[in-house]
Amino acid sequence: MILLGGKNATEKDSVGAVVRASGHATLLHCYQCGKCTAGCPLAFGMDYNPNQIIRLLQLGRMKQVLGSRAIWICAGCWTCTTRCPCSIDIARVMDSLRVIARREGQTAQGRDVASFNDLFLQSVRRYGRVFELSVVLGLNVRRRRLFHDADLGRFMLARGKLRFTAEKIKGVKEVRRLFSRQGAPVRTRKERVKE
Amino acid sequence: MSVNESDVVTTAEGAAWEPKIVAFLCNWCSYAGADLAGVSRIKYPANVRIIRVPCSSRVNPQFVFRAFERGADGVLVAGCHPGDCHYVTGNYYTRRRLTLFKRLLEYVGFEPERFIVRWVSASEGQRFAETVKEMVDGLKHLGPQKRVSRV
Amino acid sequence: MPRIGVFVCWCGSNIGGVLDCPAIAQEAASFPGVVYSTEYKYVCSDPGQKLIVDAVKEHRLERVVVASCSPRLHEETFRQVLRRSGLNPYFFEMANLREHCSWVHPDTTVREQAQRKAVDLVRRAVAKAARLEPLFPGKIPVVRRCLVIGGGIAGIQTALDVADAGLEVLLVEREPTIGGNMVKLDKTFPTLDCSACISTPKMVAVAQHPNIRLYTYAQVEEVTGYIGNFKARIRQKARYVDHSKCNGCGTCWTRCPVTVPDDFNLGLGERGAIYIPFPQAVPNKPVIDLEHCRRSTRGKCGACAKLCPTGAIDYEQKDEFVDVEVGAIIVATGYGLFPWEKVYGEYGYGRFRDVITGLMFERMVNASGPTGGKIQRPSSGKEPKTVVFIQCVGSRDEARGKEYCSRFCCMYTAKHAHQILEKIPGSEVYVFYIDVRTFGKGYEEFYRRVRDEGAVYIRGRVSKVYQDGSKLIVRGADTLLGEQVEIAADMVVLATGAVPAAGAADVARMIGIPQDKDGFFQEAHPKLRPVETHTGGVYLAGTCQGPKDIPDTVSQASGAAAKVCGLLLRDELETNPLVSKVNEALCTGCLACQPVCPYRAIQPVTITERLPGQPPRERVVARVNEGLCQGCGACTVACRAGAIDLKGFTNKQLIAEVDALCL
Amino acid sequence: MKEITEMLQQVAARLFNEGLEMFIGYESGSVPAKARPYFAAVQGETAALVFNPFCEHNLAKYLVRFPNAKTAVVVKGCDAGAVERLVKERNLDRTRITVIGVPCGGMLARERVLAELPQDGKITAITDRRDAFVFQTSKGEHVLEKKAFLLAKCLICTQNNPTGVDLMLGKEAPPVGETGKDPYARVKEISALDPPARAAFWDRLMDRCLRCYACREVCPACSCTECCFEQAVPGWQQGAIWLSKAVTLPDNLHYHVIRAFHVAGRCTGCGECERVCPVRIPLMLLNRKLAGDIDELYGPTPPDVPSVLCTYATGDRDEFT
Amino acid sequence: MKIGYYPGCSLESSAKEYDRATRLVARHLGIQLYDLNDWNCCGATAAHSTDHFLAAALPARNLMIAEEMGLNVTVPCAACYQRLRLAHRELTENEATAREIAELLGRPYQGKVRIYSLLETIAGIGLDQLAAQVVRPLKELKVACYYGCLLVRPPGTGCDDPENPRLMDELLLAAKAEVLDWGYKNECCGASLVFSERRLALRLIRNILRNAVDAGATSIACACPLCQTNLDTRQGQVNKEFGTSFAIPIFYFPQLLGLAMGLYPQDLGLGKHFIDPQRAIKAVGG
Repeated sequence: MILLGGKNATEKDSVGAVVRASGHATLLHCYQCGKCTAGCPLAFGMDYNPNQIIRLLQLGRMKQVLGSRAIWICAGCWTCTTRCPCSIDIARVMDSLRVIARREGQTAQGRDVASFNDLFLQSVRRYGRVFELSVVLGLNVRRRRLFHDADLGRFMLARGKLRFTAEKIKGVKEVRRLFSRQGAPVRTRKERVKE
Repeated sequence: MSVNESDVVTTAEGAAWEPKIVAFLCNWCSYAGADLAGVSRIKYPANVRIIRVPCSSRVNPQFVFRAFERGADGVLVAGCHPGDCHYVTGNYYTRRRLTLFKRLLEYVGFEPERFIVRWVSASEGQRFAETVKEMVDGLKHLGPQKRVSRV
Repeated sequence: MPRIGVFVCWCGSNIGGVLDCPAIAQEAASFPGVVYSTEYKYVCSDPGQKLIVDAVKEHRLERVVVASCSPRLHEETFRQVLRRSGLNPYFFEMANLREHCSWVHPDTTVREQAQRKAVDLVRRAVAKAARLEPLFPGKIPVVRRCLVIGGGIAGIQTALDVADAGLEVLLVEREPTIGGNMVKLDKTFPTLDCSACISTPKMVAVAQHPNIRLYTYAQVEEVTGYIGNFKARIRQKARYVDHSKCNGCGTCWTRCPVTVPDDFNLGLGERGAIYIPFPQAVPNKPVIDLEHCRRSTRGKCGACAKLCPTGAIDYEQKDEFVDVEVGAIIVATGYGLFPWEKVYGEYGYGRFRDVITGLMFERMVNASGPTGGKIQRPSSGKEPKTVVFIQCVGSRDEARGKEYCSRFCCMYTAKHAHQILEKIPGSEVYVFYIDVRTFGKGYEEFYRRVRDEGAVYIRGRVSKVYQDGSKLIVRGADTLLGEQVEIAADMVVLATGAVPAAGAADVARMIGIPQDKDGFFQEAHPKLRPVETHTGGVYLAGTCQGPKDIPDTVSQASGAAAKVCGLLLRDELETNPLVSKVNEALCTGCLACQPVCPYRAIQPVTITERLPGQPPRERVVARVNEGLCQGCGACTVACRAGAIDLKGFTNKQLIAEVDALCL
Repeated sequence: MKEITEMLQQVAARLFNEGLEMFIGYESGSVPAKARPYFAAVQGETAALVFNPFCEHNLAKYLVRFPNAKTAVVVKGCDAGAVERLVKERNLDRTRITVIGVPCGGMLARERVLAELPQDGKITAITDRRDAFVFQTSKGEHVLEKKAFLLAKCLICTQNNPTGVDLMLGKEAPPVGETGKDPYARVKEISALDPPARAAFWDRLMDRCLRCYACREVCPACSCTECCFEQAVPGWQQGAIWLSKAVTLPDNLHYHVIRAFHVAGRCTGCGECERVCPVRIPLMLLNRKLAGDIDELYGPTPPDVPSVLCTYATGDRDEFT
Repeated sequence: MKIGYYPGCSLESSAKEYDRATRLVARHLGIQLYDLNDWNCCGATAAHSTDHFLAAALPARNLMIAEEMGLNVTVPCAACYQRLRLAHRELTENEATAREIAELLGRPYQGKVRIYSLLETIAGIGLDQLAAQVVRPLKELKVACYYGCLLVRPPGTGCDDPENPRLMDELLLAAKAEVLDWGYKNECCGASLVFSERRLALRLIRNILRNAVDAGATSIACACPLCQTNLDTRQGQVNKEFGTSFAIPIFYFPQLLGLAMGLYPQDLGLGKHFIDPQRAIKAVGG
């Protein structure tokens, strides 16, 4: 049961954050035509269809949205954004929702996605470029399934496609500076301790 | 209804007997529907002879009886579907009149297939053709109407 | 027996490719009355037509039969040929050899049958031709005056248009002022211009127009006659105020000691027993509501009479009748609102004061309305913070309401949502809808704008509204999410659908125009004759024909006006000669024919019969008004004696046709 | 019976005093157990008026013959509708007519009565005893059970007390018709036959029609000034010739079917057509068939409508789709 | 033609052959690629899913480098391409973000750099020019050109029509390949999910492969290292998951152009594919 009206509408404010983060005031334009869902390659794996995510946002159902699996399933293919008749950048809304969910620690439904993103960015932060092997292995370690995709690993290795050493760029300090901003997502252990 | 070889009635001259149908069609719907059958080249048996009336409510039951007396084997009256009458209400009267008249004709011994009333709109060329086909089949099955025919 | 000429047309190969046209022509030559018979490639072509003209002259033909295509196609063409040949155009009959024969029986296997059929069809045409009579369209003079029934925006627009064309207009309105529903509205969607600001100038224009005679507080009680020549009786209800003396100073209505709920404001405000409905009323002169007037309820008061500086108050005034003659009638009786209180118990049957209708909201939000434009809960007078709109109340509800869509509710609801969000900061607006229909120019954009402003649209129908303390709990569902929704609201506004105005059935009966299944007046054709009725000279404008918004209403009103101008700017009308006629000698006056006529063309008249050897005797017979008759012939069958016959389709002709076909 | 007769004579006398010009009633026939229409034009002729169970004629149609006279007419329950029908269709000026109602205990089938009564007995008095008529004859008293001696139409009668009359004589009569008797029983039997058998049934009857038009003349619903089947219009303005006057089976059938159709919904059920038919064609079988269908399909017709065929309902049963 | 070259992380490791083929073909066509000095990772999906600022800031540094070098940039990786284009837009449209990045990096971005996909860069020399270089027409090659998501979406940053991209088709037509019209050329392959939600991603891959095969393709051409790796290396897993038997070689389009221009398959890195492209190459006489 969705309760609305008066004090029931408090969640509505946090939706404003999504709207602002998505750089759009157009969420309210959505008239629920469903074209985003119709074209979504991953709708089959979602608990709420993309149009329902927008609908829930219109009704101010932020908790429900952040707790959904759909926002993590979104692969960011931009099909929805491309075709939306109301010019809503749904893909970016999904991005924003992931950002907020991560900030608020609501990543239960998208643990692996969030982990992957963290590992990826940590790698970038450390080296300036991504060190694929460390990201993949890191993910496997976190998920306690060391030999996941091991077949591919072997193949890559055989073709000389995997690097074993990370290449640190010269300007890595500059890159780290980009990460140093207040509220930035990836912290070194040191920084975390400091906080 | 199909016709078996043995059902085919032959006339004195030996030619296969063909039923003769007089059809009263209202100008706005059914006559136009028959025109549409023509425009659409929908084939139907050549047994029907059409008389144009402005409205099915112009059809006096006496015309029907007259046709039978003159040797018609079947009579068809067709008008706009109830509610669609060009003259607003005409076919509602037709419906009452001809419902009673048809029941009366059957009561005095006419077979139901002899007298048919159908609603055929201007867009129902196919329905008109099918109605004629059905009637011809039915009448072939019954044979010639000789009871009140004076010919 | 008249001299008949038969012309068989090949229509190229359309007929000639299937039927043996020369053989048909040859056989036709032997039919009774036929003195000339020929065939030609294309009879409808110029040389073909000339062939007829020449043959008429050469063979002194008196009747012409063309055996070609459908009369629905070329009957008129050939009638003109006869006219050119100097014959009465109705001395013409067609046999339909193309649509009814060659095109449907093209196969060689049935060629012989088709040929026989074609000959039968020509014989039928000849038999009818032999019995044709000359027919002459009648001429009827036209009264250059138009009656407009209803003084809403439709009636106003149509009256102004007709009057501007130089024709006289009588505008009859049953309320004390013209303006109708539109003048009650606050703003109009999607432009948000003030409804009164754009309609009151038109009302004033009506009052001042030299060609318009305005009857307010009046009703048309009787209509007789036919296109070009209607007679109408107008009842001028007693106002108890002599408008010829009243100068509209307003002393009386500001000092009346009585207060009654004000129907113009749908009970949201009050007025006196002597009142004008609203400040810009036209005419701006009061009427007395005698039912509530203290002088009539308690026998003493007379305050208004004492105060009136011009002595205009006349408690003894009586209803008066005005008989008028008009050439055309435009019906613009408008709409009423669906009586939701009688039907929707789940919305409270009108028990909850904070459940109001859209029209009440219009009055409430109107600066000149009872709250001075302040949106407030009727129960407490406080400003509502959460407002729920429920669309399709009465509309799109086959079970208890109306099957149809009322068309304008989506948009007025969007407008209301906008007004709430604009006037009440921090307010929440929820709109329950089934579909949102924004068909007009700028409408979708407006709808989008309202959503941008924060109106939350919820797809689903509200199932129940109930009072919970000071709140109204609205229980609905979001069908897009598949979840139930419950809203604690301060006010609920129902988008009640449109129904025909009260009394529409009486108007229909009085004028003799049919109503559709929902009681709206039936247009002659839904696409191609939307402002005409089946009765000649009677036209429709506005919502009396079906729900529509203001732009559509005004367009239709102008359309009806154009039709009336086209009719009345002629000197006389030509009547269709294919009409019924009564043989008074045979008519017994049973009048079985009268009720079956959809056009009320048959009326009883008393004639004096002078039979040889008997004293003159008065008796009643039926008479057909040729101006009204449309020639359906339903009456001819109702007449057992055969006294009433249809010209062009006479009993004699039809019997001859039956006989000829069966030969 | 005697008191009604006396009342009739008194009323007639009074009416003549009040300016009546014609009184249509019954007198005794020239043979036993028979009555016949009686036209009293002056005061002195009223003594011949009678009423007894042989007054089966419906006198209403005679009114049409006196369009300009102040006329009184005697009606039984089954005749009253005829006056109403004629007035409704403007054949009569109701203001000139005084309708005098008599209570009816049923009419007797003359042949059966004669067979029951002694050959040479003269009927001196008839008394209605609800279930039977008691005949006093010169040879004694005879009780004739109504169930056995009434006319068939009286056995299915539902209205033996006239309505809409100006003057009602005597007490209201108790019901005559047998309860539970289906008026359409015979119609249903015929309908149950197959078409050829039905055709044979009717052909046998219609074949003997003489086209004497008695059925039409007596019928209160057949009120056309000129019947469509007999229009005598000069040649040059001749309208339609609907039907040949030849007495052939097709023409006879045409005549009777169309006549039945013309009176459909207007037939008052008086049964006079059948009574006057010289060749005993059971014409009421046609009228009753239509009455049954009308009842089944359309129910009662509103009183302000001329007939069932002059109105419609959009929801009428549609057997033609 | 001189142009800055931003290979991106993948082309350094898992998509080495793409890098090699690109450089060879560019040289052959007279396009001089200048690697951006000390470029960094664009942040890819991880950045924009995690922090909007980083998503703009990481590519910004690369754009500044290009601007300093006075070059426009060509990007072979679709993901990098989209990130760079979006960052460019963010930096030129959102003043606050631009200022913040400039402060952190100590220099501003002027917005002079134009970012091109490799497709655009190669097409930029002219299809006639390209056709003139073809010595070994790819006549027998039935190829489905696969664009995926990020090259063409969102509209405004894409390099071609988002619903019916044609650039790669045109290039391969110039190389006389038989280019097929098919429905999945712009569908998502799920690369960003393949590590975290593999089963979902495999289904997307299966759909694309099936549609290509149904259209009659014997090979697929890509312009993205993520797409290629995903479609190529995951075929085994797809077959296992869905009981299919796909074995369709997935080329980088410069590999095919290189073949057509007579370059050695080995040099083009054709030996590094999971699905052996031998049959397809033989068919074109390579």
